[in-house]
Amino acid sequence: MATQASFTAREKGSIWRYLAAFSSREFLLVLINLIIFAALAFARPDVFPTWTNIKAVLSLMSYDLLIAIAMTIVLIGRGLDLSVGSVLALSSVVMAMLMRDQQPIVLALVLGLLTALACGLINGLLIARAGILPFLVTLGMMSLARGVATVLTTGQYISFPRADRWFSDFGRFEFRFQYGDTFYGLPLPLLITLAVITIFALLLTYWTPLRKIFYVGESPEAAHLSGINVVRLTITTYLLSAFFVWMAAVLMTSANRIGYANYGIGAELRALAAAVVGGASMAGGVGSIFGTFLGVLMLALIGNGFVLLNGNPNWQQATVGIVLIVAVGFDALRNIRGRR
Amino acid sequence: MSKAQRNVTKNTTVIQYIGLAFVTFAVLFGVQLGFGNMLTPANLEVMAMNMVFEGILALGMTFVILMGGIDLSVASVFAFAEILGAKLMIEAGLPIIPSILITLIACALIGALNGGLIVLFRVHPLIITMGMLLTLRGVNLAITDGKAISGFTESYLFLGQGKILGLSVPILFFLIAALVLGVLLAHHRFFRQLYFIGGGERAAALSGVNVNRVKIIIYTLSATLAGCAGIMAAARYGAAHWGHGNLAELKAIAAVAIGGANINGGSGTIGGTVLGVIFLAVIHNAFVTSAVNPFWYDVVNGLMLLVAVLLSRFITLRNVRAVLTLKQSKIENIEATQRT
Amino acid sequence: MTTLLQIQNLSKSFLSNRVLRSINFDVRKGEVHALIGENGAGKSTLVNIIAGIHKRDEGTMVFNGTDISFNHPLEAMKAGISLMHQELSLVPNATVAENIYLRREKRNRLGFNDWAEMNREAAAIFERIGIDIDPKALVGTLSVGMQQIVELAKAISLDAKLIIMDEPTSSLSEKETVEFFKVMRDLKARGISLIFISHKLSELFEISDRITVLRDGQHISTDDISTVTADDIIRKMVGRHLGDLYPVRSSNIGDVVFSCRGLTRFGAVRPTSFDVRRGEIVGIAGLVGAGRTEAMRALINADKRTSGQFWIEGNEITIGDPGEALSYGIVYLSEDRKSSGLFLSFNITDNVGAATLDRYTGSTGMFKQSALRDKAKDFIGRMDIRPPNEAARVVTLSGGNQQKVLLAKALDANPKLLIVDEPTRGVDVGAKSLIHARIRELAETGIGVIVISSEMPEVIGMADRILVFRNGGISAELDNHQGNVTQEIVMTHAVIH
Amino acid sequence: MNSLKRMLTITTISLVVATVIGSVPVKAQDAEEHYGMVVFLRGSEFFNWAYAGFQDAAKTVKATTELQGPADWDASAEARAVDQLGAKGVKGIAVTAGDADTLVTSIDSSIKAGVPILTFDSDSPKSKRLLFVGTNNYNAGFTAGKAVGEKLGDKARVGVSLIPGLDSITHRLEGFKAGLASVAPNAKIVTTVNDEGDLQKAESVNTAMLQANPDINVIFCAHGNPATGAYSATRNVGRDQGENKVNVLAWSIDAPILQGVEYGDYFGTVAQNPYMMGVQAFWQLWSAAHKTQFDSMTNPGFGHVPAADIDTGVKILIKGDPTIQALLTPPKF
Repeated sequence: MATQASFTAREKGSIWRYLAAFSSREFLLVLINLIIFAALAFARPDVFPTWTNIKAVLSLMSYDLLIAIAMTIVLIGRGLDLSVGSVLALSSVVMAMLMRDQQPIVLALVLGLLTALACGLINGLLIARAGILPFLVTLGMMSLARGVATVLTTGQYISFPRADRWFSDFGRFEFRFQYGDTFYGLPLPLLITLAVITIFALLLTYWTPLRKIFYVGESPEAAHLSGINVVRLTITTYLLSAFFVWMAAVLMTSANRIGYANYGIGAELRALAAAVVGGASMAGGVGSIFGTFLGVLMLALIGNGFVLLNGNPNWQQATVGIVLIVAVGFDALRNIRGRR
Repeated sequence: MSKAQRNVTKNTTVIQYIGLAFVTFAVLFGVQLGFGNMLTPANLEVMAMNMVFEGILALGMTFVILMGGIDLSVASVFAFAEILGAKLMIEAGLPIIPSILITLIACALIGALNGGLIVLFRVHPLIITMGMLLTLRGVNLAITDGKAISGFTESYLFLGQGKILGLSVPILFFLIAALVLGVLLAHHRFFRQLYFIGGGERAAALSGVNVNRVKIIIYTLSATLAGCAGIMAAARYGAAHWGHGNLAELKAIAAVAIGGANINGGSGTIGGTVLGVIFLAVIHNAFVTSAVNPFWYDVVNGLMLLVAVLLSRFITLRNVRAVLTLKQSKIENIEATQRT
Repeated sequence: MTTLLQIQNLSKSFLSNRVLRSINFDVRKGEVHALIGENGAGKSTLVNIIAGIHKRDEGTMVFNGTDISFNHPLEAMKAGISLMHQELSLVPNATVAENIYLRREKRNRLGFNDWAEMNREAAAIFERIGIDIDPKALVGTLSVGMQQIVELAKAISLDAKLIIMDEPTSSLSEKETVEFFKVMRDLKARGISLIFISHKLSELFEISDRITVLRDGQHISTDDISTVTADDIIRKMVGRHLGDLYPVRSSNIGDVVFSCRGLTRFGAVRPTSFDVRRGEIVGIAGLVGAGRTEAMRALINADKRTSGQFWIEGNEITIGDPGEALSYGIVYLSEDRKSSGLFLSFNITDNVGAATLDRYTGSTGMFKQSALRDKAKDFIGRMDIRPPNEAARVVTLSGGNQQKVLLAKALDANPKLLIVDEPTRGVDVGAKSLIHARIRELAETGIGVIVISSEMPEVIGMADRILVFRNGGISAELDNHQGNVTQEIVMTHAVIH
Repeated sequence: MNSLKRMLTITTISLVVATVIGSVPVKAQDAEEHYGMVVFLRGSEFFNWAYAGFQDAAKTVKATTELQGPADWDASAEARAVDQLGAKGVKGIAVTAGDADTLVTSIDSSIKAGVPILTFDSDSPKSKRLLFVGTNNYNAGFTAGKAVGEKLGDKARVGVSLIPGLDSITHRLEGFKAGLASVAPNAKIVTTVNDEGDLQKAESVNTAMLQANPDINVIFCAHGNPATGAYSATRNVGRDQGENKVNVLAWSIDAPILQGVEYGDYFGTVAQNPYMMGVQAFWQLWSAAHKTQFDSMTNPGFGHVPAADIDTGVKILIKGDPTIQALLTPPKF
């Protein structure tokens, strides 16, 4: 499990530390991303490397990134959360409806968060307490949350024209600055996403309570005997997942200025593909935020490449499936080699 | 173990079926009383046609789940069969029989590929079949460029719209397939092994069951059945479209779970799945007949899945309790006989 | 009485340790041949070789007059040798007849299974052995006793000439055992030979014709049952050379550091009470299934216990879960290192810190990586764990090194009571004595130690006091300060009479 | 004993489920005059307007209505909904064909069964439906092309955001080309991109399009979904204001688009009239369902309906048009 080895191997002053880092999955993903980036820059030098295109790719992938991080946390704890897409829609619908009725924005955001956390808690309790397979519980929740969202809105777009402007602008706000003769805009949501994720990545590595999730995922029985509260931590992973799903819901609702019951359709499949490509595995105990970021970036670059090279966009949907199978195959062969 | 106790565990599955049948009839008659025109022959026919293709997928899914696996790719194999059949017959002008054969062989190969990857990579079947689902959906979209293909010959349309002995062809196929597969599962040597594999792969391997070979064959069977459903669906609608069968895999899994099969494998019957399919058909039709806000369908679907899963969990916990009581009595009476 | 199976100087070793050393063993036609020996004496390996699960290294095996060498259990079955595993390999959701005829179904013309025929045959077998079982019933609905008989019927249906039974009566009630013996006698009468492995001496004397004792992988004796007494058997079973030197016993035993009263767990542990003194090693002996591990897991509430009161250093404490036990300094190292002891794909540092993560956490909750790393380095030196490299994953370490990592993890939690379950299982001889020395050192520092072991010499060699477990509870408490407890005494209390 | 308990738990759970379905507030259903409308992408605002029209028209004659159909693109689910409504014995069905060919069989069997059925908004020309009520896509495209031509004249360089392969959209594009050429002969359509009907996708593909073709000065959205994405694309490339602003001609009347027109983000939107489609659809069904002295010549056995399709026309809404405020409050039903 290279990621785990590499990050704890970063002790000072020993040669094999570099070897461990080089063989790690993250390095491989950085390499692949660079190759794709170079290929696209070479193919469309006029368009691809421009800041506007890069900014568009990054800010557009922030939703998928937040959901992929949510999936990664649950995967590290040897779980699975197929309900991320539907809970995103439910949370966005709740917030939009409250804002439409002129409730204070903060109250709407808090209730949106509570809705997501409630779904996460139900998932966590049924999985950790009742011991039901995560795949089944979250599959049921996926259908349930989507159904409630559509019942609440009868499927309509929920716009909030009379809500305070700051919320519907914040999703599109950019720090404009000039460098040389060209304008550069740094979208606020992108900064927020990157900031929150970096903080969380540090916490996951250096904050003890979160660090224990690795132990629960690696071997629940050994963790139980080492005094780690496996049930509480498993529930926490589903609550954390709900938190990141809520964040994606806030950004999406603000950027599009509408809450919609069909947000996030298929998001869980993309998130799982990105997380697995990024090194997480359903066997638990392994996975890294940086790895998942690289996975999401790779899928986003491939998507952007399709558009720029006027490739038949229909094939782009196929690539996500192919990338997932290749990543899993690569992972399996590496484990088989490692284990023998 | 007392006689009563013996009957109970034996009949748990039977009780589950009676409960399910009871609910189905309760809904059927409830809606008939409330809104009328539910039990008309035309409505029954339409109700059946509404779930027949998901039902055929559920038959294949039963074998896969029994074995402790899962097959998400059936929905896009279903659409792929529609499209390949249409392309061969309409664009390539092949006669009906060869194009159907080629399509079924192609589907079988996809199933074999699924099984092969699962066995080779030793990875959770959910990931492999999800990858196949995404890849194939992209391929379906790409090779038809999003457009439907139509213009089937009259005789081919009979496969979907024609009636034999008063029953439309797909329903007849579903009933015959359910009967044949039910008998095979109950009596044929090869299929009885599924219970052993579902019960415990290692123990099965020890007593001479070739687990890998069985897995590949079962995934091939599941994909071939999806192919048959696809061929008949193209005839039924007179058009092949990449969008057909969307989310059919989730309905098939729900039917198998509600039919009482244990999602971890080891228990479940074709009869149970048929009851699950009928139940979902009745519930869906009840929504239309009672003109209840159709959005409630997803909510009920999700709820039913969670209820079915909690039920099977409740049964397993009850059995564990029974074993403990047995052991306790053994300890006590051995202690009574010891002299030192 | 003609000989059915003749084995001459058969040997077998796994990796570096020799499990069977030139065994001679024979079974006559229509004979019940008992096989007995301590845990780890080589009984299971011998029968696994006979049943074709393992292959032998050297030695000859002649069965029914022909030389045999199987490389799959199926071949042994075809030759007429059936092995009844200790845990049954039946499928609860399949019918009795199906379980019997798995992979050998009788077919009618159409290739479908001919159930009527199979049910008839199964019913005939049950009738012949005088037991009423409905072939169409689901196996899951039968009692454990009935399931044993179905396993037997499966062997009979294979028209087996030799049936090997590994602890068949361990989970049978008194009444069921009587019925089981009736069936065995009937088989014997029809010329089928039975190898019967059991620790219940009373049963052996009741049913077997000859009895072979194995010890330390060597064949000690084969006698007619009428010519030996229970004490002879026990004496032959034990007396294993004490072999490796055990560290000298403790001189300064302090006062009671931990005591437990009325510990029970429904279905697994009888009311159990004991004390552990500072600096003392309490050895827990007992045969497989005597409930030793279950008792300890109930103590730290890893498995929910039914009742129990505990005191640490004199004041009463409540133990809600393993975490709470750790907070009071009660550390349990599990029996199965691989699944519930170590985090296999983590490296040594992370394994050592697993139970004490909170101690390496700063006030703000930030994890002090370097502190843990230094501690791990210090342990690697002290316990001389030799990893290929510092970032090596624990799965790549040898059994001995893995056990040292576990001990380091326990030490890091500075325990008041250390419970070590099977400290040297799967550890090569060299590392064994080092681990024993570490455990004794730990005790010397003034903590209480409980050592659970299935190897009699290890318990007697290490322990200052020995609790013998039988049938889910303590059957005897032996003082071993002078190391004068003999293996015979322990075995007498361990065996169910 | 506990088998009894088992039975009880199962029956209680099932009764709860049955009551949930039964008790949900259900509109009283007058058996004779009940009409059904079937849509795809159920819940999108456009189809909610259509159903509102359909229902309001029905209320005037005390008829009841019902909305069915899938929440996604699966046209086969629409076909099944049509069959179920037919079997249920509704007096008339209005359906918008997500995919023209998939609906043919169900529409024809509905006509054969004597249930009046017509298509609205998206037609299924090969089927035997009574008639098509909706925007004539070619005319709508023509009106839009003419509007762009009038605003930018010959220097118009157009980028089109659409979903390939949908008949209705292809006809709109042809109409647009003709309309543009009619007023600005050497204006050019530079390229088209596929937004897959998704907001996020629309933003990324339009951003890439604008960068790949800097000469584009107007984006024509050929259907309701991509407008917000197209406008964000113009902001991404910094051409959302100022002199080289890229004009966005949106489609349909979703609330955010109407707001955008008011704020000046979009220079206009092609407003179809879904509400009128619903109203007209109901009346044609009503007339077909209530035969008079003479049967319809073209559809024997049904009441009279016009032979030609009904074109509900389009209007280009630009900033300040009073209908925008009216349309801003979503329909109640």
